[in-house]
Amino acid sequence: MAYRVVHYINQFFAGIGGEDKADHELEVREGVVGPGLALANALKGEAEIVATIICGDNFAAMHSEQVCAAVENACKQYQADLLLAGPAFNAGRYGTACGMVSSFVQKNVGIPAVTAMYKENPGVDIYKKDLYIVETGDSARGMGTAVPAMAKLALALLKGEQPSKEHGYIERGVRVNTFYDTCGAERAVTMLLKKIKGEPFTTEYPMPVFDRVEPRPAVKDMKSATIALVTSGGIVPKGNPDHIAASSAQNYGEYSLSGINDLTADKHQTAHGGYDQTYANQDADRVLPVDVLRDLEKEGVIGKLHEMWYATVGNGTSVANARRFGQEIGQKLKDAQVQAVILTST
Amino acid sequence: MKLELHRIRISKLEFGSSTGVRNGVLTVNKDELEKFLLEDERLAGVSLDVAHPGESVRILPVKDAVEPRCKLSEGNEVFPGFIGDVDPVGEGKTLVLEGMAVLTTGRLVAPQEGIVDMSGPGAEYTPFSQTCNLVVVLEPSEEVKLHEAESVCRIAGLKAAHYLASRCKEAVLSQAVAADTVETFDAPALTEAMHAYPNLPKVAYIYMLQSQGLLHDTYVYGVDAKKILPTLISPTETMDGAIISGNCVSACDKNSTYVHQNNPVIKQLYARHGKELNFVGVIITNENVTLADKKRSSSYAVKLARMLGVEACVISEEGFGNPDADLVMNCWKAERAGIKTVLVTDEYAGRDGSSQSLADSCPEGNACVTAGNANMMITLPPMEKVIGDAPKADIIAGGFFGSLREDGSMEVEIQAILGATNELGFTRLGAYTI
Amino acid sequence: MMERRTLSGVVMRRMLLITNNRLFFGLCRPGLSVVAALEGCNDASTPLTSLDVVRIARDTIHRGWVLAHHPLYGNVRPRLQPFRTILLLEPERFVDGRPEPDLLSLHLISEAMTVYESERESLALVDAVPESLARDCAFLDAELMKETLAQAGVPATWSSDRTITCCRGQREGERL
Amino acid sequence: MATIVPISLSVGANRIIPTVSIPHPLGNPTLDPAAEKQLRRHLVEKALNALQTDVTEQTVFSGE
Repeated sequence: MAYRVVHYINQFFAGIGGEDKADHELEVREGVVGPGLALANALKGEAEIVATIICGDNFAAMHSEQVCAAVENACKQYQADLLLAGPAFNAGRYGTACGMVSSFVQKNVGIPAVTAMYKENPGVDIYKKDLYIVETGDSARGMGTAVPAMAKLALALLKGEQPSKEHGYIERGVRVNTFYDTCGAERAVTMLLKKIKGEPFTTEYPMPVFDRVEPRPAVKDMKSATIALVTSGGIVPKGNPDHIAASSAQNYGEYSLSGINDLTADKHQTAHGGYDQTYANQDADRVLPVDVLRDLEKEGVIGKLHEMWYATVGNGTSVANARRFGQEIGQKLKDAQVQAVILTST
Repeated sequence: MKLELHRIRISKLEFGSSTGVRNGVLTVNKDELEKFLLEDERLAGVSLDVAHPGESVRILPVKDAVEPRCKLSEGNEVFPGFIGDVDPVGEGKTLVLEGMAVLTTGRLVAPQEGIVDMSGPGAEYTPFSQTCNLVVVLEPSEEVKLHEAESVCRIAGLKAAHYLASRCKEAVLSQAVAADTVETFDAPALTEAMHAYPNLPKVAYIYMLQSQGLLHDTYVYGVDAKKILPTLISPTETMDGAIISGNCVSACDKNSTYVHQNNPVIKQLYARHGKELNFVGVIITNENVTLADKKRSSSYAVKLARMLGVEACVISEEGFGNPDADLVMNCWKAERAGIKTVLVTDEYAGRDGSSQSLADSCPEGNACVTAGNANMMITLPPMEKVIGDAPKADIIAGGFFGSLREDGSMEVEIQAILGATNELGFTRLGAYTI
Repeated sequence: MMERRTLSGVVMRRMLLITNNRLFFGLCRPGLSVVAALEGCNDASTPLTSLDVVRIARDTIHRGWVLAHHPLYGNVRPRLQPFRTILLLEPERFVDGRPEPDLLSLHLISEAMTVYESERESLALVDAVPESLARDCAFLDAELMKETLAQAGVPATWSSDRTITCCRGQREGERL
Repeated sequence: MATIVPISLSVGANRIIPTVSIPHPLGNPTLDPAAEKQLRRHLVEKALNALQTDVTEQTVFSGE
């Protein structure tokens, strides 16, 4: 008897509309809708999509409890054995919604869930620890590869198999125990012999390693250069609008400096959990030197202080996240023709 | 130094009128052994029990596991400094009752841990579900303080193990009973060892011993390891009980005396000795709490490795947190001295497996074997029989140990199971990233 | 390690014992300040958590104080050991008048914070621990600090039973 | 700009300016505001100077 699957998609993939319909209220329809058809075919009759949940991305973001509860009820009502969500490609809110409902259902309904999105979708870092996310291209052009991969992974989970790298999911960074063929001592001596002979070996626990980058040439004309401020010291507007975590940060913030000549206790604070916050909260210039750079800008020593500053919290941040933040921020500064960056850290 | 291990395979334990072995069955005179142990008046009570693989039995909290051994040849006895005098061991002939262990249990300190399940899912995670176990339940007398209570229980385990082996000694010497296997281990003088196998890489083993304090100690020839400077020890000395455990925390990654007697790294290095490598020595070092001791011991141990002129080392750890710093120091100091290393450790990656596994790291630590995530949860079904001191309700209730379900089953981290993530690589458990 | 060489000769290096273990609250030695990690400062005050003790030590290390021992002594299990005690030594290295943080202390205390923060929700709390467990944990915590205190010239005068006998006296607790 | 230079070196930074202290890298609360801002300016100027200096390897700009 075929497994029963419920599929979650947003307003766009349900053909209701684009951004204009992002407030579309959650509805449940029998059978397949949109990409559900291709997914159903890819499941080759071993599983069938019994219902499709359609929800606008804004509606999902604004009413998360209600949406999760509705998805939970739909899964129970249709006795779902698994939830499929997406694929969301590089659509940020859609990816986050897919991750939200998938991890909620796994925890509260106790059935597996599979979603799929581009590796830089914000939903990845939030939910990759909880569930399997198939890696897709950054646009719907990748549907042809995403659908069969989702189906294959879904069937593996339904059959209780342990997914492997071939299923193409994004590494979750979760350590799982297993019984190897040989005891740890034997594996150690074997690894040592390979290391001695210079043969390749795979460590069982990778320790963080930092790569090196080529130094950039000196700034020739500082008087007309645009300088940007970036910090891992956690300086953010009061209230930490982007909820950057005090440790193991999963995101960074981008904030405007227009009209700001000095950081003040009433408007700026630190979100960093790794040091005594008293002094940075009194005067955030002690971590992000906005006041001095504004003076230098007025005196013509530098061309311009870039109007945006970027901040994250460097406290137990994973190397992978830190590298991704750096690449994204670097690209944005390059696009904004910034010549040089002052990086401050605590 | 040459040592022969004469192993008698034990497949069953029975209580009987006299202690001895015949056809793989060890009979034990219960009264005689209980009386012998009670000679130490610091013990108020001793009771013995047996448990065999596959039975519905749980033993808890296990303090130590010891393999019964005694010398067949002249010279000092096994467990120097406790049973034997303090002269060197590791030579001649030693009798081993293989396939069995003495497990000591009894409540010393509130945190109850050290589970051995003889069947069910828990059995997979402890080597002692595969041995016939003589369980010695110890009850220190009331007025004995914790320090003395710990040493009384430790010594009782060694006494019981030595008693069992020595009761079989006559039969073996008179050839009434033949050893099932005899294995010879050679540990030549350094001058000879250095020239043997010139084309094979010279390898040493840096053997870290837990040494943080009460209930976290290890003894070498009776000396508390926190008081030693790193030193050389012959692998054959470890087979005669030169290193014994006084460590009860954590059950999963402490080295019981049994594991010190049967060190898997030494076993592997011997197995490839003369074929793929030249195993030239064992360096023991400690894991003290003060930073000055950590710096001193790690530098001293690496200096000994350099004096031996080895090309590579296996480094094994015992414990988590504090010892991670020693492991990392030993690693990067050896690598920077040009000595290649492989680290053997375990992980505390949280119940969801997504926390940082080690409390320290260094880029030089690029070759690591781990014995798995100790925080992994497991459900242990109720057992028909519990030997030892079942955990108190309030301890269980506080979730400090695990959570007890109405049907009597227990949900615990494998951290509470004896030897589950042993950092000498004794078992096949490991971990990988999904 | 304990004496600081100055022009005028050897000076006992000031020490700070940060702890939420009541067994230490009465300990007093010249040059040793005991920082009782308590919420409020009367007898009804509740001990702070082990995470708080590590955090106070971290902020103090940022100001140049040096760890005498590894903060994760005792095969740490935040879920099972509610008590934490950290001994710090007066700053030793100064750069134009300001104490320079000690690199090893900085590294170890930030690793310790990572371990404690990863178990933030399941910390054993001093007052929530059953009496039998609390008594043994407090005693073990003190035992495991014995070696460090001895090397720091603070012989711990507690007998091997479960209480610490120490001299009553004004506690030079430095309120942090 | 960071207080703990060895950490900046280990993560691969190429131009490094040592700063005051972890909780207040570009300040010193014990100084009066004007003096503190002067200290901050001095450090930022060192950073601008480093940006205008060609380097071929990881370099710590610690001179006065």
